Amino acid sequence: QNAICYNCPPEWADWGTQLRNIQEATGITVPGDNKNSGQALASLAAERQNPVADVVYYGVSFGIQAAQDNLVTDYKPARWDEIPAGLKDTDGKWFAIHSGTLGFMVNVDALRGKPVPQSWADLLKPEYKGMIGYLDPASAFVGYVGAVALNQALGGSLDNFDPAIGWFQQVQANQPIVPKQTAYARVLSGEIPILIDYDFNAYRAKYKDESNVEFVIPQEGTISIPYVMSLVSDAPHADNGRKVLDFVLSDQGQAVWANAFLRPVFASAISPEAQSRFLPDTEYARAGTVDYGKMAEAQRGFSTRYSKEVH
Amino acid sequence: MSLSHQAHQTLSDTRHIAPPLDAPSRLDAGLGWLLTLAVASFLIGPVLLSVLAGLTRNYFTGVQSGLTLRWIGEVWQLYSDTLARTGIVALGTLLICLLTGVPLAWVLTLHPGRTSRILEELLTLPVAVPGLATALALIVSWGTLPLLRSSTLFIIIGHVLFTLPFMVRAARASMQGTELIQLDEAAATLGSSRLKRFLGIIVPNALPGILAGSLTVVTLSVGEFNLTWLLHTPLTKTLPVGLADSYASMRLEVASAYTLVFLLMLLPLLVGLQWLAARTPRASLS
Amino acid sequence: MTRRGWIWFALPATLVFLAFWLLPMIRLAWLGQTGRDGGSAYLTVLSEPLYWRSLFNTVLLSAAATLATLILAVPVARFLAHHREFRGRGTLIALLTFPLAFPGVVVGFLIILLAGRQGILADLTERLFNDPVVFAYGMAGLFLGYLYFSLPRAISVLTAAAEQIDPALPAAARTLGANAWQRFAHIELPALKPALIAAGAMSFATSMGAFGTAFTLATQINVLPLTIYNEFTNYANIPVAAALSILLGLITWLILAVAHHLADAQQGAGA
Amino acid sequence: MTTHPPTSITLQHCAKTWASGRPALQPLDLHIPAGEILALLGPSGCGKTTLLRLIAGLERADAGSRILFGDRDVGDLPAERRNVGVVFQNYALFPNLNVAENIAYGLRIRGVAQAQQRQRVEELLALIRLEDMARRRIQQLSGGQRQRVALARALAVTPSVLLLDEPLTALDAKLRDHLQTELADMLRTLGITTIIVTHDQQEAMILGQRIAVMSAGRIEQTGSAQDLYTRPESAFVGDFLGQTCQVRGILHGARLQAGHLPLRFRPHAARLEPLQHGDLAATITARYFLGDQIRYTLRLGDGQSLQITAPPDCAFQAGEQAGLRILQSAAH
Amino acid sequence: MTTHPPTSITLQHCAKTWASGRPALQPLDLHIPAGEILALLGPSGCGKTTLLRLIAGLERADAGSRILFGDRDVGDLPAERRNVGVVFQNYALFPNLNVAENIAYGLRIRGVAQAQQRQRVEELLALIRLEDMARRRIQQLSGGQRQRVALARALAVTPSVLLLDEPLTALDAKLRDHLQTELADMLRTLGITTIIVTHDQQEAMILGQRIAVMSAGRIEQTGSAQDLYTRPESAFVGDFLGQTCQVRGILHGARLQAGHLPLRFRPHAARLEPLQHGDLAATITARYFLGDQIRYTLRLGDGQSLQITAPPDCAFQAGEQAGLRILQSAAH
Ligand SMILES: Nc1ncnc2c1ncn2[C@@H]1O[C@H](COP(=O)(O)OP(=O)(O)OP(=O)(O)O)[C@@H](O)[C@H]1O
Ligand SMILES: Nc1ncnc2c1ncn2[C@@H]1O[C@H](COP(=O)(O)OP(=O)(O)OP(=O)(O)O)[C@@H](O)[C@H]1O
Ligand SMILES: [Mg+2]
Ligand SMILES: [Mg+2]
Repeated sequence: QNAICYNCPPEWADWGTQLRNIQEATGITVPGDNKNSGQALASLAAERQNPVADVVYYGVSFGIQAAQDNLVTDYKPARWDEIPAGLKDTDGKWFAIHSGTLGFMVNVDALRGKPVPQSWADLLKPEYKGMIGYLDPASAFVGYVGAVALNQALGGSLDNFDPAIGWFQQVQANQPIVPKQTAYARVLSGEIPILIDYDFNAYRAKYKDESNVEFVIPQEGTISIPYVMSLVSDAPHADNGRKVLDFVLSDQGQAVWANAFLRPVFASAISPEAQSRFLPDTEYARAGTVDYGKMAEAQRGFSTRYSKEVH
Repeated sequence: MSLSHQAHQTLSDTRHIAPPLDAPSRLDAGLGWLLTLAVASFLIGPVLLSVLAGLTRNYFTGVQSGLTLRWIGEVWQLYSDTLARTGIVALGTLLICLLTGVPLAWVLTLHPGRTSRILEELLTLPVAVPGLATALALIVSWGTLPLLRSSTLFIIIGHVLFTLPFMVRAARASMQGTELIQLDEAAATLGSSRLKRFLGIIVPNALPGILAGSLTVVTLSVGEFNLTWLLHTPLTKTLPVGLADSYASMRLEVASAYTLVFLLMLLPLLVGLQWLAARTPRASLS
Repeated sequence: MTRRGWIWFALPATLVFLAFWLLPMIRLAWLGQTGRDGGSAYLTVLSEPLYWRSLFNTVLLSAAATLATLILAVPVARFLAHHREFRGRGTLIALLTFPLAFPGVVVGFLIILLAGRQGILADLTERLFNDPVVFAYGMAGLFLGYLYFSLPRAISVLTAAAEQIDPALPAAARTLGANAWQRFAHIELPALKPALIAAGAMSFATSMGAFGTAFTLATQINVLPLTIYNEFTNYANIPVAAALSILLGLITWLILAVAHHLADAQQGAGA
Repeated sequence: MTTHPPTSITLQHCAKTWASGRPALQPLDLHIPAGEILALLGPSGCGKTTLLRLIAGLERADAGSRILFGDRDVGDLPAERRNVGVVFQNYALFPNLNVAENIAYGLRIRGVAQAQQRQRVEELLALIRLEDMARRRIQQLSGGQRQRVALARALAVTPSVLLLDEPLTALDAKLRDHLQTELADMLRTLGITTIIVTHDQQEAMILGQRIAVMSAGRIEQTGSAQDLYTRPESAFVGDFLGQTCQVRGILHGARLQAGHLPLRFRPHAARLEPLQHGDLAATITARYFLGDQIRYTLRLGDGQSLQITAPPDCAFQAGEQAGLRILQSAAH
Repeated sequence: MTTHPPTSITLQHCAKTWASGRPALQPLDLHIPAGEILALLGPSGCGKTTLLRLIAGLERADAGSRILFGDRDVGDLPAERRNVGVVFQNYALFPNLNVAENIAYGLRIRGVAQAQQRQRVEELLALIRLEDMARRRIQQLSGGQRQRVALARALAVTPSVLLLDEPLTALDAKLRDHLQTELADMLRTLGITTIIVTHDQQEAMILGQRIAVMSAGRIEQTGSAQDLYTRPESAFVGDFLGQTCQVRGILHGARLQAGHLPLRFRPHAARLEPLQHGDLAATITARYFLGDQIRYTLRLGDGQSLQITAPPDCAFQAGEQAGLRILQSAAH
């Protein structure tokens, strides 16, 4: 009994526990998969004739893209109606399962006494030279989210990426490390003291891995991003896939996300204990949303521009 | 030729015998020695670091945090399936390489003409051309076949393309020259059929090369990443793919421990290759 | 007459190669012809400075790494060839060739351990100068990585070649009055030339295609393999990925062909 | 020892052209009576090995050629079905098999019973006097021992024809000298129709009952050693079978007179006499003592230079004048 | 051609021990007068090359050894400062340089002006008669041509001593025969003190004005070819310089009588006579006609077997009985 999920990395968002729960509850084995959202989408496109995957997990804009390209098919799981509008495709080609907020994940020890940066502007200070990392905005989805968040915060819009591009050009002076894939472990090891990343990663480092890691929501603001799942068109094990999708939306499934410091799509799943570990809501007030459909459309243009103008 | 072998027993020489006058000068030997050591430490230093990191409780704090096998245990738990799969892929690759490569090597030896040169040149293209391109080509043309794409065989095919030239070259090295051809002819005049000659005379006498080729094939397959990274599916992860995963998402210690496991897997292969390399000149046909 | 009938033995390998490499490659080349927006992806690739820069980086880096590899490998090979019997020689050679089989990802990881932020080098310089030296993630790190996987192969090829040099040649030069440097420059180096070309070609080709190392080092420089990977995985832009792959393959193959031609010319003079 | 009754070999209009179009053998006819030992002698590259390979079936002759063993046309049979015994120049012994296994190989292939194989191998080991080396690896044999094992392997299958390609060339001079007569004895005892290829005239003379001299893909002359040496039909044969000297002169009875005809003779067919006794006056420019003979370099009155040999007791020294006398001219 | 006045070579108590402790040369003394050509003859592995390398400065002699060129002690000079010309066994021509560049190499190293280099190379090319091959690559030369280029390269720097290590061994028999006398002539014209290493007795006899026979790191005997052949001081020297036969018998004056002493003689020092004229009755078991001689295998009455040679006109056939007469015994 298998189901293949693209981009369900055991080390990200605690998919490891989730996959284990799925196995226990449904008997379906889902192997972990370390793609990122973009890779998952690309693989679906490459395998259109002969899909390998049954379900896929990715950032919302990839879901929109996949739906447009007909790589995924509609499925409305049991609790479909409870999902807030705007966090699901009307046909059911994608729907959110949880979301995360972008900010700074800071390994305080690795700062070697320097203050914890509080704003996008702080990161441009020379004292953080060699300490900043962000995922490649031109290729990794998290990187793109960072760019959008920063752009919004600095007064840009999805039609105008000038502020973000300007910031990236300036930050080059600080010689950032730009990995192509998750770099969670590198923050922990201190290799990247400051990483632009999601809150849940930072909390995981802080509470699960017990490192001296802080999460910072920058003063200028940021955005939250829903992560969504879809059933792949012509999935080889479509039935198993549906069961998996049902499960991640179940109370049991949603609780896993909350315990992994993500905001589950059903807020009721958050236990008070889990809630206490998040930054206070006043901080989260600075996290906005954007038009995810438009964000998806703008990605390619931004990537091209970034590749051309930032080095 | 006896003019020649000016070996230099000088290093271990304690007897009072003058060094040969045509020995390389002290300076030459000294500099060479230093540089060789420097290069060796560049190559081996990081390996040692990695081994150490894989056994250290907390590499960030250093060795004083104590040594542990915990990380290796964790690797075993998380990635033991990749170890087994890597073994299967390597053996499958080897089998196909043996069945196709050795006969081909023999034909190329017999017909050392233009066509053979072109064929051999073509065959080495998957090595010369970056693995990504080969993998892409495989995916776009054979990836559409149901079952094949998600099976281990798909990865084996990729590995065969990449390792076959090495098998052919190594086997040919043992067949080179006219000696084996003459053995074949001798066997023919004694009444032996083609298949019997191939199995009874050619293969046994090309064995050193075939062995060396086999070890090379297995070694390359075990370490292959460029192709595998694109060819694998979540169900067909091999060791290097797992390594890349762990480098990205695991603690440094776990990644190091995983590397350590990989090195342990490679070690017997490399030792075998060394041993063969040292032996082959003597094992060559007389 | 005895040879003709063997031809069938070549069939399995030839079929495997045709079916799984040549035809797919042709297919891939054809895909590059059918761009996303209707136009040929080859045109897109050729008209886009981004790709040119990526190509330029790749070639430059590979060439530099190759050159450095040869410069380091020659003295090592000479040393090993001149000293055939000393205790620990086998171990030394094993150490020098052990990394031969490391995949690019491992090499990348090792370079991070060496020159990354947590690397031994950073640690040392931090302690000594209070200013950690870190260069794993840039051009320098990639260069080091390429050097790392090229050296073992170059050393084994060159050592074999150096051992092949007839010791009577330098001895003859000696009786004619040549000093150590003259013997090296006039006799040894020319004798090593074919091996230098072969080792250089090998190092260059591997560097051109090296994906794992760059992937792990997460470097900011775009080398062509990474560009291809990005096109394929992040944008699912298969035509451009195909076109770039074909381009990279062609260039690598071309440079190798030139090198082989040079080596053959050398050999030809020798035959 | 079981042997077949010997077969004659007949080549009719036998030719070979390489794929490149270059001819290796001109159409040639050759008949070797059953049981004869023929030595094929010729310079390197003249096509000796090629001819042998045609007979063995390792190479296919041009269309129109006929190769008969007795009166059976074998031209279309591949090597594995001709039943020829071949001893290759470098012996081509199988290094993965030991001495006994090498000898038994042909029998094994033919599915001969184990016991019979063993018996036959023992017979052959006795013949080549290597009884106690049955289990030796090939690499542990000396050159001469290998040569004999190769012969035994070829004989094991009781071939109708035995072909030897330069069987002694791979050995060093002293050993070669010794084995020549030994091999000659053994072959004469066996009585199989045999062809021995060689480029060494002494070897041909010792081993061959008859000699065929080849040159550039052609058979120049066939006959006994003495025939060929004393009555060569061409300058090529004469030169190839031994040194020849040449002076311009005419032989009148036993006396030489200065003249313009080139006169050819063997170096030992000349004699140095005191000046007044010789036919031609010669200055000795060099004298090399070689043990069993002395080699003289002479300059004749008209400036011609030549080398002759004399018995080791010849006392003429370099710088002296002597009379040259030619005892017998080579008839060509 | 510029040449230095020749230098004598003197070895005093010259020995060589390998690092392993194995002796290569026992302490030996040898004097080669200025201008002499000495042939160093001995079986493989006896230390000939080692001795040559000591003199060339490529190997260092054991402490206490002295090597003098004239009266200058060169023992501590490295090869590049001894000014010796060496022709290596396989010539060791530089494959990356053409013929002219090879010959000029020593001059180039010495910084001789281009024009002078060119002139000297031309002189030498003329000497070795390869004027039109100056631009050829080494790989395009035949063995004999290579040998001459190697000689020219060694001569270019006007060495005080010329050392040749088996200069003809790499060539095939016919060519070797031809070049032996040519090289001998050339060396005698040059007048340089020369040592030629060889393991071929004919080569030593033709090339050397004097021969030193070596065995196992020792010089056994030194003398002219005729001396060594006819008056060997040891069985080794006698055997090494030519075939010997042995019968049990005693020579009384010129007559042989059956006896128990082993009597040794050269194969050509025996003669076959009609049975009643010979000293010992012999059965001819085989007769091989070899052109300039006939080889007979004989069996004597007591079962001894031996091979002798006879002139080509000897008429005894295999199977016949003859009388064996020994003309002269080898005196050892
Ligand atoms: N397979 C081949 N294809 C083309 N030419 C060949 C082939 N084999 C031999 N030759 C050429 O044919 C000629 C005759 O070759 P062959 O081997 O019969 O000579 P040979 O008399 O045996 O000489 P050797 O004494 O050197 O062995 C030579 O010029 C050789 O180069
Ligand atoms: N560098 C060396 N170290 C140790 N032993 C050596 C060395 N070179 C030669 N020998 C040994 O010393 C002995 C004499 O060698 P040498 O080369 O002088 O012999 P040779 O008379 O020239 O023989 P050949 O005729 O085979 O060339 C041989 O037994 C040889 O194996
Ligand atoms: Mg031949
Ligand atoms: Mg020698």
